[in-house]
Amino acid sequence: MNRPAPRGAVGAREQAMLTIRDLSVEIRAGERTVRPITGVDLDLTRGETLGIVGETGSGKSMTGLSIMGMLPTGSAITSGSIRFDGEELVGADPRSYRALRGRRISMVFQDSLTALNPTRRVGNQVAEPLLLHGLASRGQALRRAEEMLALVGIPRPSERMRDYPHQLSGGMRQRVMIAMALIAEPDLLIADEPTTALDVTIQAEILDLLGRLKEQLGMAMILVTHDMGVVARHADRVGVMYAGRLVETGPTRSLFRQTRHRYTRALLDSIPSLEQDRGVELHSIPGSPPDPAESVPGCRFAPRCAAATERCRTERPRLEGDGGHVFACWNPVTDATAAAPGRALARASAADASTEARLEVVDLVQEHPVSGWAPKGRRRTVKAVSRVSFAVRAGETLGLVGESGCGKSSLGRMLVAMDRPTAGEVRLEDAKVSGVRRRELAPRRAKLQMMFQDSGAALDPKMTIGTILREPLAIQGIGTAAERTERAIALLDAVGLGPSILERYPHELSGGQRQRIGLARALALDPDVLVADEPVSALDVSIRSQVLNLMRTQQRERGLSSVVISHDLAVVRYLSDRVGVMYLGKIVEIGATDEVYERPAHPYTAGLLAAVPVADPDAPAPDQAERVRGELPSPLDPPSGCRFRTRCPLATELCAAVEPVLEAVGAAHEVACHFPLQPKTGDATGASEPTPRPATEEAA
Amino acid sequence: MTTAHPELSEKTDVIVATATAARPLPVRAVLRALRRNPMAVTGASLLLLLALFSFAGPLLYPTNQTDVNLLDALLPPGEGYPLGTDPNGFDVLGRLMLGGQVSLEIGLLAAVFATTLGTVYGAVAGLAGGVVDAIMMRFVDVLLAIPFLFFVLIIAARFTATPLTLSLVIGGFSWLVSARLIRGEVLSLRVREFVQAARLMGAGDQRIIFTHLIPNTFGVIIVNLTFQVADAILVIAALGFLGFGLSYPVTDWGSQLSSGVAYITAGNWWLIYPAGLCIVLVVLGLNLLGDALRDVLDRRR
Amino acid sequence: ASKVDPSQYHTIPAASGKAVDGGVVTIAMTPGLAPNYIFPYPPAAANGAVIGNDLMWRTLYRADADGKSNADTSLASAPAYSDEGRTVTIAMKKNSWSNGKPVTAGDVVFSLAILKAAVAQSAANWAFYTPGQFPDGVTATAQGTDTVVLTLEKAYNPAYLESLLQQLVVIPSADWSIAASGGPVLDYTDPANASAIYTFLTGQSSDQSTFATNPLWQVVNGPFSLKSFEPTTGSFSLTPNKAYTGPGKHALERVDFKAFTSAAAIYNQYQAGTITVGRLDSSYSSKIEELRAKGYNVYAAPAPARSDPLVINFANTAGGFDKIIAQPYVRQALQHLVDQPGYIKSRGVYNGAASENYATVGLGSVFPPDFGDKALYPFDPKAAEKLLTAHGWKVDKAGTICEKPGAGSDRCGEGIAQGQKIAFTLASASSPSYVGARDLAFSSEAKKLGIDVKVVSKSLNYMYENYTNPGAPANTNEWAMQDSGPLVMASYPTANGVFNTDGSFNLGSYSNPEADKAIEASVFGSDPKALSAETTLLSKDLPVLFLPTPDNLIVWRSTLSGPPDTFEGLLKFIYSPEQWYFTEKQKQ
Amino acid sequence: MISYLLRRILISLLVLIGISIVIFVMLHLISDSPGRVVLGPQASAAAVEAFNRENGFDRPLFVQYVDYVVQLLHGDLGRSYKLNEEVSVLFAQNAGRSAVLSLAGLVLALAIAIPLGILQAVRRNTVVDRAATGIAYLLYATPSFLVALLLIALLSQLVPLFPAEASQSPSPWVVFTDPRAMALPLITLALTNVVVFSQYQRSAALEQLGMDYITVARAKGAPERIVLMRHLLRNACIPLITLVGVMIPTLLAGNLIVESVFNYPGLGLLFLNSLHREDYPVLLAYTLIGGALTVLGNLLADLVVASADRRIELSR
Ligand SMILES: Nc1ncnc2c1ncn2[C@@H]1O[C@H](COP(=O)(O)OP(=O)(O)OP(=O)(O)O)[C@@H](O)[C@H]1O
Ligand SMILES: Nc1ncnc2c1ncn2[C@@H]1O[C@H](COP(=O)(O)OP(=O)(O)OP(=O)(O)O)[C@@H](O)[C@H]1O
Ligand SMILES: [Mg+2]
Ligand SMILES: [Mg+2]
Repeated sequence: MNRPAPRGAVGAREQAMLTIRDLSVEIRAGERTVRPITGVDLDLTRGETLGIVGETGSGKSMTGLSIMGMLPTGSAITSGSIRFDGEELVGADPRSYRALRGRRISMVFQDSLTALNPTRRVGNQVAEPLLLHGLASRGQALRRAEEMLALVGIPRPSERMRDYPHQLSGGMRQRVMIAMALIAEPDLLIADEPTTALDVTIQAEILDLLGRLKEQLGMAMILVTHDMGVVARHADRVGVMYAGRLVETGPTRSLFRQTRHRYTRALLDSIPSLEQDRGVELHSIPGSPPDPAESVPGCRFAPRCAAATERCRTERPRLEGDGGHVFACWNPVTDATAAAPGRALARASAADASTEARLEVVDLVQEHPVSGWAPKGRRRTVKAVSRVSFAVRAGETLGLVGESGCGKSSLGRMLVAMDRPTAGEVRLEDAKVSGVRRRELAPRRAKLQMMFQDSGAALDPKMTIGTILREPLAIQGIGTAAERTERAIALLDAVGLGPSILERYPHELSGGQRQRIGLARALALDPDVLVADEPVSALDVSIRSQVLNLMRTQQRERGLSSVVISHDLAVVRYLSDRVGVMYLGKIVEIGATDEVYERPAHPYTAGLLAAVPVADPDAPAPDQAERVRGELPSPLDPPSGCRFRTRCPLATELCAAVEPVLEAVGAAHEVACHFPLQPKTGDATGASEPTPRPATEEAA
Repeated sequence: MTTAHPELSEKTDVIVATATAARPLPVRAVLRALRRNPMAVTGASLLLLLALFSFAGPLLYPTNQTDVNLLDALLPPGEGYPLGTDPNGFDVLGRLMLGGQVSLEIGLLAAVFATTLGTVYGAVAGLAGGVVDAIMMRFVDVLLAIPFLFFVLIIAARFTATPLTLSLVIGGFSWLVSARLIRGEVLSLRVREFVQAARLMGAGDQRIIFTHLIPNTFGVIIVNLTFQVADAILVIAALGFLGFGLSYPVTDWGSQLSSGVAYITAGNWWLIYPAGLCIVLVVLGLNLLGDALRDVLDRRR
Repeated sequence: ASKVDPSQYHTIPAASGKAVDGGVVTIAMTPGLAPNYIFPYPPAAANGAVIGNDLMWRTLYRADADGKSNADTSLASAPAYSDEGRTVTIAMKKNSWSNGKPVTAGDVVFSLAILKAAVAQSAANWAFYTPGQFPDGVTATAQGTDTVVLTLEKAYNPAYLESLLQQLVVIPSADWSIAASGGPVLDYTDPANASAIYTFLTGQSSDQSTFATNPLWQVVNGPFSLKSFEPTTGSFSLTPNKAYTGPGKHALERVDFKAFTSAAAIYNQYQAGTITVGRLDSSYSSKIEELRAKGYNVYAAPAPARSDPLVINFANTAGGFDKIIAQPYVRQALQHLVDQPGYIKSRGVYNGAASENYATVGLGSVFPPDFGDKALYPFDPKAAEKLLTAHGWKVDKAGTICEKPGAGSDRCGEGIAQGQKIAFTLASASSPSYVGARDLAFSSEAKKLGIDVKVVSKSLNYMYENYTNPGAPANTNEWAMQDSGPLVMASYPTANGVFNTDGSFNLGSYSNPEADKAIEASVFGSDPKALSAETTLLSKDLPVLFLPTPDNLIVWRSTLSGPPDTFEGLLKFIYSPEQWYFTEKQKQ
Repeated sequence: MISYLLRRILISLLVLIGISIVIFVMLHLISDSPGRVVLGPQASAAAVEAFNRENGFDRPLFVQYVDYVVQLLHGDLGRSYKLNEEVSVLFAQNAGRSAVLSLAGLVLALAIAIPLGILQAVRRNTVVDRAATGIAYLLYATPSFLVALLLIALLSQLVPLFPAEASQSPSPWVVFTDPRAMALPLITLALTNVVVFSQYQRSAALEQLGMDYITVARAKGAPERIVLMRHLLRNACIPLITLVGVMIPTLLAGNLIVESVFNYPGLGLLFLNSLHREDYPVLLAYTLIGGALTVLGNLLADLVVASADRRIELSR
């Protein structure tokens, strides 16, 4: 094990199309020198998909940009080589590099809104690579672009050609990006987080599309992502990056099944998944990634690694291993050290069905008027929340999931009386808290608290943490100054932070720490109800589990009634006792978490679950028929009847005419569907198998 | 002990503590950052230099700026008069100091007036929102659309200019930009999550305004103030140049330059360029400082 | 800036050289005096500056620079007086309109009727009008075509009457007595008709674009008619009226009057050699040699009948100013603070190009005060201080105060309170630059005696509109003194209107019963000495403070020649280009 | 698009009405008795009163305002009694010259500023960029009249290349027919505007350069020239359009000063002369026109931006 790995062992296989050796990049910004990647080795063969995973800042994008020869100004490749088809790219002259770009190597970027030129028509942008490389005349190029748009699944491509990027939805834009990257039929496609900004449903479609096209065109692909699930399903081989280094790489199955690097292992363990035992605490990696400007002599992961030894801190491990599965770790994971199950969590006892509802929501409606002038009565409104009712018992956690824009946040804000509902009401322990005056609300104000998504924005940058934590007490006039400080220290302790942090300012904390402060503050007033809106979606994987665990502990210990909002089904599953699935302002399914996840009754829920990539290469490919297709209709005028019908494979005329209401399909499980996937309790006709109908690509 | 992970908390503390070893107060941090910024250093030195020149200069170089000296009028620079004399026989160097005092005072006063008015107006509009905001901002649009210099000129032509009235008039027209700026800032702050968090804790409007909104607009206000001073000095100069400046015994750089222009065909350069240079330097200094401040404050956001 | 020697430019070269025909004379008009009106009796509302004043329509009597009527250029011979001066008989000379009709006695009667209609509509419509005086109480009748008889209710001093007749522009009764274009000729002796005619003519004159084309305005009796007018700038061109019968050879092909916005612009054009004739103010006196080197003749002199007064506002009650200034000794003390020789010498004020003046009638008048050119109250701060201390003031640089209030020869004077300070505002015209400089010097001198004079720079128009007590009584307390540049008297320089108690030009509400009496004597009496007596009295009493009179520079191309008095006339804006000629052929 | 357009026009109209009110009020604060102003100091109080009565200046303010607006709608900007001319006629005579000068100065400034700003952005933090920024700071701090005076001293007196006075010809096209005489005014206008535009353009271009679509264009293999011309230029100019719209009052003020220094007979000089004459109808009419121009400019700028960048209509 101590023997340094021979160079050749890195799996330099035959007919490698792309070979990267010992690649290091430096970025100079003022006095700081950042080394975003150090000594990276990679290989890629024709037709292969290489997934690169890693947390934010680990150097994934830099690797991709190095291959493209498009590093940001101020950065330079300091060592190493990149060979593409036998040609050395490091130091290649700009002309020949340009001839390669867009024609033989293409790239798809993450943010499709800024990656498309806002002032040029989509068609022209897609056709541009052909023209730039002189591969076609203008007319031909445009025709080809239209074909390409059709190929990536854009309906009515000839009309879309003349659209501007902003006229397309996020998913459509991403497809345009792909069409643009592929129009010249490149040999290598680098897709840098092509789906991160998208909903799971659309992510699944896009990734499948990419896989299909790759096959069709016989390309190789580098798929950059931070989502272990995505690589598990879509990559042939996987490289794991940490702090600018490639720490482990190997065939997907081998990497997931025989994970060797401690970091990879920790990462996999800390991801909440749809299968894992909810009674067991998530593994979490302490601390946060190092500053890329600092050079560390040993293993960069050592400070956060439970198995780190002295050697790890002083000596840099090299990639070694065999069979194309190599890793850089002094104390690799063996079967013996593999995942010890996490600590079990005490099940909250308070949350049994007998307890009375603490928070009640009755027919809640929220409609935002569309900005702009219109005659009264004809004002168009965004139907963000439409007649939603549910209840949360003391000590119970309700999760809300759904695609972006389905009204989760709008609902959440009404629950804590931040926004007034358009209709309906929210009741806390039988007292109305929605739509009442500030004065009337005052005694119950403190009982309703919220934890925000971006705690960076939720903490006043001009206040110290101490002031921030004391503020709720000060507002409510609780205790003396000294008592408040005491309380603040206790809160910090509760969220796992030391009192030394009191004098700091928010910008001096890491994202994870800030999110804990956000939680601490929400708890400061001992609330009865805590709404957490996307509490971890801004956090990186390794930090996410720290916060999730903390939240769960606090929920249980304090007997809070909480509502957890997230578009991430796994997060909701991990935190909640019950879960509600929202679609276009409505709750379409609600029930005990295990019930809903194991036996989804609504086709939408099933589709969502099917779309979530599982971090297991052996997981069966999801049923294509269950997929939710197309895009979310506009909340300005939602479809009649069942709002999901436009995307539902089971929809009939009935769905358009009659709006389904929530009906029980189990003991603690309700669904609003005419053709539920589970038999309705006490309703014979509902249990009959609905006639499956072929799904159409095109949503009306 | 309710801590979830005692071992975890200690570790993270260590890591973060090394990353941000010092925890200075923002003001001091800003000052330190400014000291390292060449733009800020240049700007501040220029301002300091001109302020010293104007306010301390007369102590070192006293001149008679009240008694007209008919015989020594319009002398070129030379012995006894390092920068010559003006048509009234005043020593130009000494007069520059006097003009500097007035120009700087008016600039500052106008800027403070404009910024205060603008901040209050903008904050009220931003906080009120809805119809009130719309009406208030349309009013600002209206005034903003009217060429400001024209208005000031009409007023200056109509009423006798004194340093105080000039500051009020200039301030009275330049608050619009501040108002817009602060309103924008308040609007964006108002929906920022930390303000909502405070509301959630039951904070009233007063608390929101004074402990959250105002401290967070402070940077913008200061930066704006710097530019306002610079702009006010330019406006006074333009007014002076067009003949609507101050008159004896007070003077400002613009008026000095303006009275000098009448003698341009006579080649009396010392009546024009020294005053011009002073204006350029002080405005340059203010702009440099303002931009540097904005950079520094922006980076801290 | 070198000192100038005035003796260098006090003479006008005699007419010389052989006249060549043709050539265009370009005359620079005084900045800010762009004309905007053509009808020679502009209403007040038009703020009229008349185009080519005096060149298209001649007055009954035409004055020279010295104010005397010129027998050659006047339309009538000298008036004959009878009935103790209440009947004036005027014999018309033979002159004709440009359309061939003769200039008749009827035209004079018509002109007077129109003038009466004008002042009847608004007293402000004629600048020389004092209600109750000319043309009120004047009846004009035509006896035949050649004789006009004026019957006066009250006899005027003949010289005064003649100075008024010098303002009576004679206009064509045959062509202009209509009230609509192409309308019937009306009987203008009916005041209602006269009023309608006046309204019609002023209406016609409000459309600037038709000035050069309206056939009405082509009927002239002067040496020129309008060729073109540029409304934007006020520049215009004149062509000779071939039917003109007065003196002058009419050698020129065209006369262009060019408007300018600043003296500097005029000077630039001299440098470029694009103008032939024009005026510059005294601040350009140091440039005389340069101009001569460029081929210009330069003549400079103070304008006749011009004085530069520091107008005192006797009605200003702010800070008790009215009470203080009512004291003659205070005015004398203040006059002692005006350093006329110093201002003239200073490079920053007149740079040598000015003369001392201590009389209301200006320099070299034929009606001089009995003390001549002497300074009654010469620059003497000591004397000023003595006057103040002698009257119970405690003179202190930090602020002079009255110690002994009350009436009495050694007391401050009636109405002046104990501890009263002398502090007041002096409104100073923003241009030309010597105005500000001299006021500043005065203020500085006053400060040394503890008198606080606050100098405020204002535009001339602003002062005209806001700082005249009869016109704008509301602003009385805003100013205590004003220096709006020159005050120019008519050719019979009585202070009627200026310093009599009810005078329409009495800007500072000066009121002195003795002066009123003296003025009455010079206006209505027949004693030619009366005016000198009036001048003496006023100049001694200091209704204003006197400042030096600056020289005006007349600059013309040395290839242009003509009778010297036609160039001297330019000092008083009297243009006689019909008498000029080039001595060299002009390039086109 | 249509509804956006209508909304913008509606708001512009509102602002215009506001401007007319402000200016009307201003007119009345400044000279409460037009009769006195018109007839002059010698007119009797009765005559002034009669004048005010005849011209309706004694009616309630609101009625007068309605009248004023009706007049404005008929293109009647009032009458300059001092110049014996309709203000609209005065403007018609002068506006051409000013407009041509302003536009030429603006076009010249943009022609310099756009490439310069982009160059600075592309070569940011190099010597070129730093030098240009330094000069911009210096020029920005220099009042435009001082720039003009320095130009006269340098290019007219020291090295007599151009005349110190602008062309006095009444033709509006002198900028083209007599470029030598118009060189200094144009250079002054251009210089003072270039510094503002180029710095703005630089930061706009910098912001766009940081956008992914630029990276994408490079990733397509586009040479730098095409990246800049086809992708950057248009997007980086959009903020500048808005700026030009917003800067109209500043541009007018700049014109005022340049026309004053170079004695160029345009609207600016007319304004200044009227200021000295206290000719309020002209002053306020010009201010009104300036306001209207600004509103119109902003409207146009918004529409151009909206048509250049279709995202706008959605985001509002
Ligand atoms: N222009 C730049 N100047 C300085 N540092 C940079 C620059 N671009 C990237 N970096 C740094 O380089 C490191 C690697 O960045 P990179 O974008 O490759 O990360 P990544 O793995 O793609 O992260 P993400 O998941 O957030 O996209 C980061 O620490 C980042 O801060
Ligand atoms: N203030 C508002 N004005 C107008 N429309 C709004 C407003 N807030 C939200 N909406 C609209 O209401 C709908 C629901 O928004 P909401 O933020 O509740 O969704 P979400 O489920 O939280 O989405 P995400 O997952 O993206 O946060 C969206 O279409 C959104 O555009
Ligand atoms: Mg990245
Ligand atoms: Mg949300």
